[in-house]
Amino acid sequence: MADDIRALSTALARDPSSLRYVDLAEALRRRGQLQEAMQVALHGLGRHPGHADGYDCLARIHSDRAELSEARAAWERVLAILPEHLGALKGIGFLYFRQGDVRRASEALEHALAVDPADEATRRALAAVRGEPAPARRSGPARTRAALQPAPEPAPAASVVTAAPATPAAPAAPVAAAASAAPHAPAVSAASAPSARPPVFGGLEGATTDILLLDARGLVMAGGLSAGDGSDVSELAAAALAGVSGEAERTCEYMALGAWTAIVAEAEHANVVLAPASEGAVLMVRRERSTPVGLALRIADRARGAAVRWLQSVGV
Amino acid sequence: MSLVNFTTREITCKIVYYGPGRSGKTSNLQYVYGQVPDDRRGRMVSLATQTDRTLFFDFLPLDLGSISGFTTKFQLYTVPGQVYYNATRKLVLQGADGVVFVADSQMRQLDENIESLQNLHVNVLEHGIDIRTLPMVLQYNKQDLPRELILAPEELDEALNFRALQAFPADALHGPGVFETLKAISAEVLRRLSAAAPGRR
Amino acid sequence: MSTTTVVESWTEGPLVRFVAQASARLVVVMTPAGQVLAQHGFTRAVDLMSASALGAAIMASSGEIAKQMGEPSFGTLYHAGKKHGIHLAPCETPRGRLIVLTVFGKETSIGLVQVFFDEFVAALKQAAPARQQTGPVLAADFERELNNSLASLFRR
Amino acid sequence: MSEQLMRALDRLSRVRGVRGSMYVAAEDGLPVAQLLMENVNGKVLAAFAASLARKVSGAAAATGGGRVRFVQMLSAGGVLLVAGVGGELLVAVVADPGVNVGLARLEMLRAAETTA
Repeated sequence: MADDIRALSTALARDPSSLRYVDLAEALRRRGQLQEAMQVALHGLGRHPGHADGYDCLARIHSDRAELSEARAAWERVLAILPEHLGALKGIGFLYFRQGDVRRASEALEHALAVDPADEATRRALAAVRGEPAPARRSGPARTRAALQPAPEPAPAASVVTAAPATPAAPAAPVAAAASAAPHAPAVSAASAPSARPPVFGGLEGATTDILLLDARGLVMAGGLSAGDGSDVSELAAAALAGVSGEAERTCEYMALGAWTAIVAEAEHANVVLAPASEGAVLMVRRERSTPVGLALRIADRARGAAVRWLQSVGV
Repeated sequence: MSLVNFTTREITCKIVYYGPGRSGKTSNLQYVYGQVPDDRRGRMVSLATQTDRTLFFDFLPLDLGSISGFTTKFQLYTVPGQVYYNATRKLVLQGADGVVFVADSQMRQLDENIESLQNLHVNVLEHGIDIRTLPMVLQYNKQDLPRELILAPEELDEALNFRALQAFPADALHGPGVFETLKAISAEVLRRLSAAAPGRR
Repeated sequence: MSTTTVVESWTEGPLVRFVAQASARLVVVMTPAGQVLAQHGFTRAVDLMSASALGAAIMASSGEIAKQMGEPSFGTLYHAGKKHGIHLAPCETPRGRLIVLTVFGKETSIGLVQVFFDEFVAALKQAAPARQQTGPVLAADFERELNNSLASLFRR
Repeated sequence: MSEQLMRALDRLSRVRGVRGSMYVAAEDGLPVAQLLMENVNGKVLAAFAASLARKVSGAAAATGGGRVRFVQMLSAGGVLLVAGVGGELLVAVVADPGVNVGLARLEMLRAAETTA
């Protein structure tokens, strides 16, 4: 990939007005060189202020940097230029999803699907957003593409640089996959594979299928979450859960409620408990609807204890 | 009160085109809009009824470029001329740095001109401003019409210009006089910000 | 792209904070005459100059209706659209009365905007310096430059 | 309608430890009807209850839990409860830390049904 970048840089140096700046910025982004990617994209856009693909690329860089409102602005700009731009529609869909706005996420993805009904990644993302069983994900193109990505150097679980939208390595993270579908295959993080995560919750029921530890940016640190069909949906869930703890903190501050200790969501199929671990990390425990909330809270407390001990042991 | 930004060295001034209904205030702005290069003007906003009369105001932002090292911007407004729109007229006048009074040169419009000018005085006073301190120029529009229908500039001076303000004959629809009027009011307004201003605060 | 323009620097801190807290798309602080004093956010949302002229006009006209009805003032105006909402409200500062236009999308709500707007107003009040006296701004011979500017404006 | 809402809020306020209860317009985050103790800021409660409920229900849906109906946030200084999540009107309650959440929850679900 370094060769790629070298070749692209050379080509761009030869013809600075070339639109290939997008390819270079994208290559840098995939390598996690977000600062450099940003510079290339902005420079290119300076020369081509009406270039939709340039803004699309810029949006993905912002998204990787967790600058979500900037990402939204860039994608909206794309849509102002090309209202049917597939990448931007998916990107906007992802941002809505991340904010917890399932309805608008669906709308954006439906729009994307109307533009390109053959886009499998969008179809699966839409199914996931609606909470439907995902269609034929085992052989989906996103998975194939992700599998073709060379794995980067292994990173410690707690310092994964990849931000949420760019983590479709797990086959069941369809929204993320959709948000950055081909030709923009995103960076792949070793820690995103369920088997590579540290066994923090050993001894607790559902240690790798119903308990998740994520950091403040929405990246998975430990544990795992499975969908009904057994596929891993940790990345997607973590991205969506990240916004909650900030909102909880703010709510407590403005309502003078002190520090929050737990959030319980009683949903159709499950009770979901969230609890702050340490240093902005958040723990999530999912239990069947039939599990009493009080018991779910107890389990979450035990899992939280395990998470805090583990975080201390790895010095986070 | 002109808005002066010392950090970015920018001046913004508000100029209101005043006058009786159908005297050609909007035509002045439209002509300016049509003449000025794209990058020197903003979007022109017209709140007009279907009968082409201004309902609330027209608005045209202009970039005059650099003057004494300050980027100078003018916001041109018109008011609705019809008598019954006085409330909105008064609102648009709020915060004006200068006024262009556009008179209709037609003989039969003389009373309307006088009435509108008096109305201007009353409205300015209601904003707590002494009209003698407000930069102002006159424009005698529609001077292109046949002689027998209109009053000559001297006659209009006699009827309207008792403060001996600068006055310009004009044909706003086709351009003559529009530029001169804008230039004169610009100079009047900016003079108040300059070292040459007598009795500055 | 997010942009900031600040005519008077004391507005910047409170303004940037308000935009972030309320997740607003764009906030414009203007004078009652419709001149932009400061703005922060995504300017693509509206045409800034005309939006502030129109915002000031809305405030002025609704204030006038209030006066005719014997109401002291209507205070805040709020319009909800399909994709965007606007919140338009006055703010009294030692620097005089200002008007604030907030454009926001569906990622936030009018309730949140109002909560943070109250804080914003308090912060502006605290930050505002008293009205200052200014010296001459332009050189005495500004007219020559003005003539050149206008000539180029009219391509003469 | 509003009398009915107030009756429901009145029942809620009788649960020991409840400091304030209200109906909130979910999309706008504005109070529709409220019964609050003096030190509870209704605007703040409405805005944050709606916002938190929206964020939590989006996140919970992503975990495969399906539609969220009831949200509780526990904290050192009190409890925030939201029912009717997903509908146009939410029922929000702020209460002391020791409140009987089970009891408050039942009354809130009843209150939410009032508007359904």
